[in-house]
Amino acid sequence: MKNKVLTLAQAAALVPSGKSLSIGGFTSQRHPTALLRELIRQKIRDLVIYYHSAGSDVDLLIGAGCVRRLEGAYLADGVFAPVAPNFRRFAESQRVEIVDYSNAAMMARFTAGAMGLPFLPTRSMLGTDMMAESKTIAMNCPFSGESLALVPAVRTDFCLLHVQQATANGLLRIEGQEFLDVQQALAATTVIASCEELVDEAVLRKEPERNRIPAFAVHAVVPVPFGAHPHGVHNRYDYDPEHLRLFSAAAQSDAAFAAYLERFVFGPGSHDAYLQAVGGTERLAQLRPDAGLGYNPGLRRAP
Amino acid sequence: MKNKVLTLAQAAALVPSGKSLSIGGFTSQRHPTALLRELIRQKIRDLVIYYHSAGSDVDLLIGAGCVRRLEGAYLADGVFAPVAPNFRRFAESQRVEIVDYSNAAMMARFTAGAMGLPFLPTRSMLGTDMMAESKTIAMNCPFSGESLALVPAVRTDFCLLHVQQATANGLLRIEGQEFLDVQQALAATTVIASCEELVDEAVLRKEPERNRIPAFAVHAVVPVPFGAHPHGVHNRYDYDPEHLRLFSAAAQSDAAFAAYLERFVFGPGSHDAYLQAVGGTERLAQLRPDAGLGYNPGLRRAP
Amino acid sequence: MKKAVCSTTELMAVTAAHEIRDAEVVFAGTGLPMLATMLAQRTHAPDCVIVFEAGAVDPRMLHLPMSVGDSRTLAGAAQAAGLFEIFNYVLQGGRVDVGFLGSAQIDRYGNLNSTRIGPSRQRPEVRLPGSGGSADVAALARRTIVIARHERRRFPERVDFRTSPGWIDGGETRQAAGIRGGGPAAVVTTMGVIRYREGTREPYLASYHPGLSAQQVQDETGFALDLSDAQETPPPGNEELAILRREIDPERIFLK
Amino acid sequence: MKKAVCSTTELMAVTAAHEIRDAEVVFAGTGLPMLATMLAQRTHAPDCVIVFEAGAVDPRMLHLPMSVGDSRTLAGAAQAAGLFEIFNYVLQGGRVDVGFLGSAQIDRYGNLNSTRIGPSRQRPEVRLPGSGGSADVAALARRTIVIARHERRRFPERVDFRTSPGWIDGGETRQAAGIRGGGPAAVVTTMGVIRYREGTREPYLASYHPGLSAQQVQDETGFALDLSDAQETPPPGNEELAILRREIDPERIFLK
Repeated sequence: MKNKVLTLAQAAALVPSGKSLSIGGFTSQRHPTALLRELIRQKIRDLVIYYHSAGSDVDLLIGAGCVRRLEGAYLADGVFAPVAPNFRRFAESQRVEIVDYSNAAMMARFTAGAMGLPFLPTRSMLGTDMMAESKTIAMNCPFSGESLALVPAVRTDFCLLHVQQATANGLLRIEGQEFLDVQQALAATTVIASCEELVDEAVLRKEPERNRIPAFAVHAVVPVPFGAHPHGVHNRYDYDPEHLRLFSAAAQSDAAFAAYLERFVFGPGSHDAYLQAVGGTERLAQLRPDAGLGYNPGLRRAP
Repeated sequence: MKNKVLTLAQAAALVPSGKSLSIGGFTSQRHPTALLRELIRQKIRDLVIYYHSAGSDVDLLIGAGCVRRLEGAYLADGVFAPVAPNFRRFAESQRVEIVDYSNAAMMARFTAGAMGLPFLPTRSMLGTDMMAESKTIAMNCPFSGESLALVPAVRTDFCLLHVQQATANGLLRIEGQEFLDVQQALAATTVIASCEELVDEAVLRKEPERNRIPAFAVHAVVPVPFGAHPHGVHNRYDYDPEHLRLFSAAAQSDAAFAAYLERFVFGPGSHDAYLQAVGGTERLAQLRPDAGLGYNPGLRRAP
Repeated sequence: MKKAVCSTTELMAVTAAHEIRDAEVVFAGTGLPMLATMLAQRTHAPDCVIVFEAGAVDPRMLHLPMSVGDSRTLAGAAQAAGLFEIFNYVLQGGRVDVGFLGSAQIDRYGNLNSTRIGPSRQRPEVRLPGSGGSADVAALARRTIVIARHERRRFPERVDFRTSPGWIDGGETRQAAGIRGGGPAAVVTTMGVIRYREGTREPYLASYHPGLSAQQVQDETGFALDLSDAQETPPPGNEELAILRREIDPERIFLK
Repeated sequence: MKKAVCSTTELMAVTAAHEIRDAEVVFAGTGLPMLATMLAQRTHAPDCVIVFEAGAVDPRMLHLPMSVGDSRTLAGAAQAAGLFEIFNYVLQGGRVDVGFLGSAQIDRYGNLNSTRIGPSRQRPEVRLPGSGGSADVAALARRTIVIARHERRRFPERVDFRTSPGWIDGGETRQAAGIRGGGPAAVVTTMGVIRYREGTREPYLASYHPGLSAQQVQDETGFALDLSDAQETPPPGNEELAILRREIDPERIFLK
C-alpha cells in the first residue's frame, strides 16, 4: 500500500494560490489549524473557501489575507466571537466576496459533490433572501407539486481536515461527531488529512464500522499531535479558551492581527514552536480530557 | 424513558393486512425472519413490499400468500437461489404485481423518504427499460444540463428490521454492514426492531459513534435470539446453508412450500419451537462465529 | 410558585425552558437554548430529546457546551452523527418538535436576520455570522422559539435581510412560500414574550417581565404589538434557579 | 506461461482476474467476480480495492463469500458501510474503475437483461431476479466486465428487457442517453471473450477458449461477431489455479 505521509510543509505546498478549499471541523472543534498556519507561512493567496459552520479556522485565513471569496453558512465562535472578527472587518471593508447559504443548504451542496450529483433538492432556503442572492433554484416537485429549492453541488480543489487516527495509506477514523468531514472530503479533488496519531492498517481494520473515509479518497496524511489547537479534538484535548479569547481580541483590527500572526505563525515558524508559543506542555496538559467524557470537565472556560 | 419491549405476537399484531412494508437486511443477512414468520401465523395479507436486495425473507412472505405488490431491485439468494423461487413462480403466474427499479434507485427512494424529500436525483436508471415502466422521471439538470433520473421517495407504513443490540427504549446498534437499514427505518411510519440482545441504555451510550437508529424513530423492540435464522447476523451467528437449501427446494412449488410452512411456521407455532424444528441448539452451535471474524470459518457450506 | 430574585438572563432561560414539553425533540443552538433545554431535561421534561446540528443526538449533558460542536454535547449521547444525519434525517425528516433560534433582528412577523444590517449587499453596515442552521430550523421545525435582546433597532417593521422565515408577511404567506414547518410560536426577549395570533399571525405581547410594563415593551418595539392579553411573566421557581446556577452554568458562561 | 488443464469456470475466473489492474477500485458481485477479484488481489493486483454494494469497503477476504452481503466480505475490511455510501459516494461519485456484471441475456451492444424473458410485462416467460446493482454499475463504473454463459438464446440481437445499459445501439448512443460511465470493456463467457470496437462499438471476438474455434463461438451467438482478431484465450498459470482451488474456493462453492 502507498505511503502518503508528508510533513506539514510538504502538504501545504500542494495547495497553490487561487484554488478552492474546504476545511473540516465545526466552530471550535477539529479544524486542521497546523495545516492552515503552514498555508499562511507559505503565503497562499486568493483562496475560495466553502464552509458550513466555521470558526477561527477560516477567520485565521481571512485575517492573514489568504481568502478572496467565501460561500457558506456561518462564521463565528460562540461566546468567543459572536461574529468572526476578521470576517466581519473584511466583509464591511469589502475585502472579501461572500455568498450566503444555510447550513443545511451547504450540507446538501457538499453532499451532492460527494455523491457525484450536480445538485440536491432541499426544503430549506425557501422564503429567505438567500434564495435570490445565491445560485439556488426554486422548483415545483414533479411528483408532489411541493415547493423545493435546488442547491448546486460544491466540488473543491482541496479539502483539509484533522482526525484522531489515520494510517499511512490514508484510511481515516473520526471519534465523536463527524460534522460534515466525510462529505467535504469526498467532494474534493485532493484530500489532505492531518491526524493526532498514525496507526497501523491492522488496528483500524479490526473495527471497520468505526472508520469514516477510505484511503482511496485521501491523498496526503500528516501526523501532527495537537494539530487542531486552539480547537478541541474529542478524546484527545479540549479547546483552549484562553487562546480563543486571545485570537478573538487580536482579530478586532488589522494591526493587532498582524501582531498575532507574527507571534503565533510567522515567528514560531514550525508547529512545535507554535505549541511552545501557546504555553507548551504545561498548557497542553491542562486541556487533557477525562477518558470517559472526551473533554476536560475541570477546564476553566470563563475569563 | 418509554419501555417499548413487545413479544413477537404483540409486535406482529401491529401490522394490519394491506399495509406497505420494508424489511431490513440484505440477501442472506440480518432479516427479521422471526417477525415475518409471526406475520404469516397471524395471516396478514395484501402487503405491498418495498425492497432493494431481498432474499428468502421476502420470498417467504410471497410463498405464504401475504404479498399483493412488490417494488424493488433484486430477489434472489446467491447459489441457494439464482432467482427467488416463490417470487419467480408468483410472477410467472401473475399472482403478484412487480415494479422494477435498480438497487441504487431503491436506495435513493428510501433515502428520500428518510430525508423528508419527495424525490432524489440519480445518474442510474438512464438507458434502461425500467425508466418507462416505473415512476422515474427524466430531467435535464438546470445547473449543468446533464441527464438525470428523478426517483420518487418511498415512505412505508412499517419497517421491520433485526439488529444485534437494542435498548428497551428503542436505541439500535448494528454491527457489520448497515445495508440500508437506517434509511429504511427512517422512511417508515412505524418501526419494529427485533434484536439479538436487549442492553442497558448506559451500555450503548458509552460509544455513541456506533449506534445507528435513535429511539425516537423506533416504536417496538422485540428481543429474539436467533431472530434472523436461517440468515446470518454478523458477530452472532452465520447463515444456515442447509436450511437455505431446504427453503429453496421447498419454494419450487405451491405444494412443497405449503409443507415447508406447516413444518417450520404453523406447526412450531412459536420461535422457540421453530429453533427446535431447524435443529435446535446442536445446529445453532454449528453457526457460532469466530470472535475476530464475525462468521464461522469452519461452516460447511457446499452440499 | 415560589418567587425569586433573578437576572434577566435567568428569567429568559427559565421562560424558554417552559416552552419545552416532555418527550419532545428539541433542536438547540448555542447559548440560552442550551441553558433552557438542560434545565427542562432536569425538571419538567426529563425525556426531551436534544439534538445539535453538529451531530450529537439525545445527550444527557453534564457540563455546559460553549458551542453546538463542543464535545460536551456528546456526554451520555445516544448517537454521535454529523450534519448530514441531523439536517436530513432529523430536521427535514420532520422529527423536530421545537427549535430555538437567536437573531440580531426580528420583525413584525417573526422573520429573522442574522446575515447583515443595512440596505447594501456590497457594503454591509454590520456583517453578522450568517444563517448557520437558523433558516433550516425556521423552515422545518414544528414550532420555533426565538430568543432576542429587546431593543427598538433590533425589532424593526421589516428585517434588512430575511435570513430565516417567520410568518413572512402574516396570514397565509408562509404556506404560500412553500414552507412546511410550523413557524414561530414565541419570542422570548429581555423584556417579555411575544406570540402570534392564529390566522392573521399578528404579534401580541403575551407577557412583560417583572418590573416592566406592557407599554415599556411597546416603546422598545419598532412595530405595533397587541397589548390586550399581556400579563407579567411568571417568575422562576427557586429550584429552577438553583439548578441553573449550581448545576448547569456554575462558571457563568452564558448566565449573567 | 505454464499451461494447465482446468475447467471452464476456472478459465473464466482467471481470464476475468486479468482484467483487473493493480490499485483499481473494483465493484464485485456474487460468484465469479468474487473469485476473480480475490485471485487478482493474491497475484498481480495486491492493492486493488474491492467494494461490495452491501457495505464492505476494501476487504482482505480470507473465505469466499456466498453473496455480497455475506459477513465474509468484511474480513480485514477498511470500512463496514452500507448501500448509501457505496452507491452514492463510491459508485456515483465516480470512484469505481471496473465493475463486474452477470446477466441472463446479453445483446449485440452489450446491453444486459436480468429482469424477465419474453415480450410481455404481465406474463413473463421467465421472471429473473431484477437489476440489483447491475444497472447502476453498468451506468457508472469506468468500465464493466460482463460474465455470461454462452448459449445462442442468451446472446440475442436485442435483449427482451434492457435492465443494464451497455453501448445501447452502438456508436454514440450511450453518451446520447446521458450515461456517464464507460461501458462494457469485455464479456468473458463460457466460450471466449468478446470486446467492442472503439467508435462503432461493434462486438468482436477477442479470444475463444482452448478446444474451441472462433466459428463455434459465432454459431452460439445470435448476432454477427467480427472474428478477424480472435486468438485462443491464454490458459491460466499453475499458480493461479492452485490459489483458486486451494485458497479461494476449496469448498467448490462457485468453482466447477
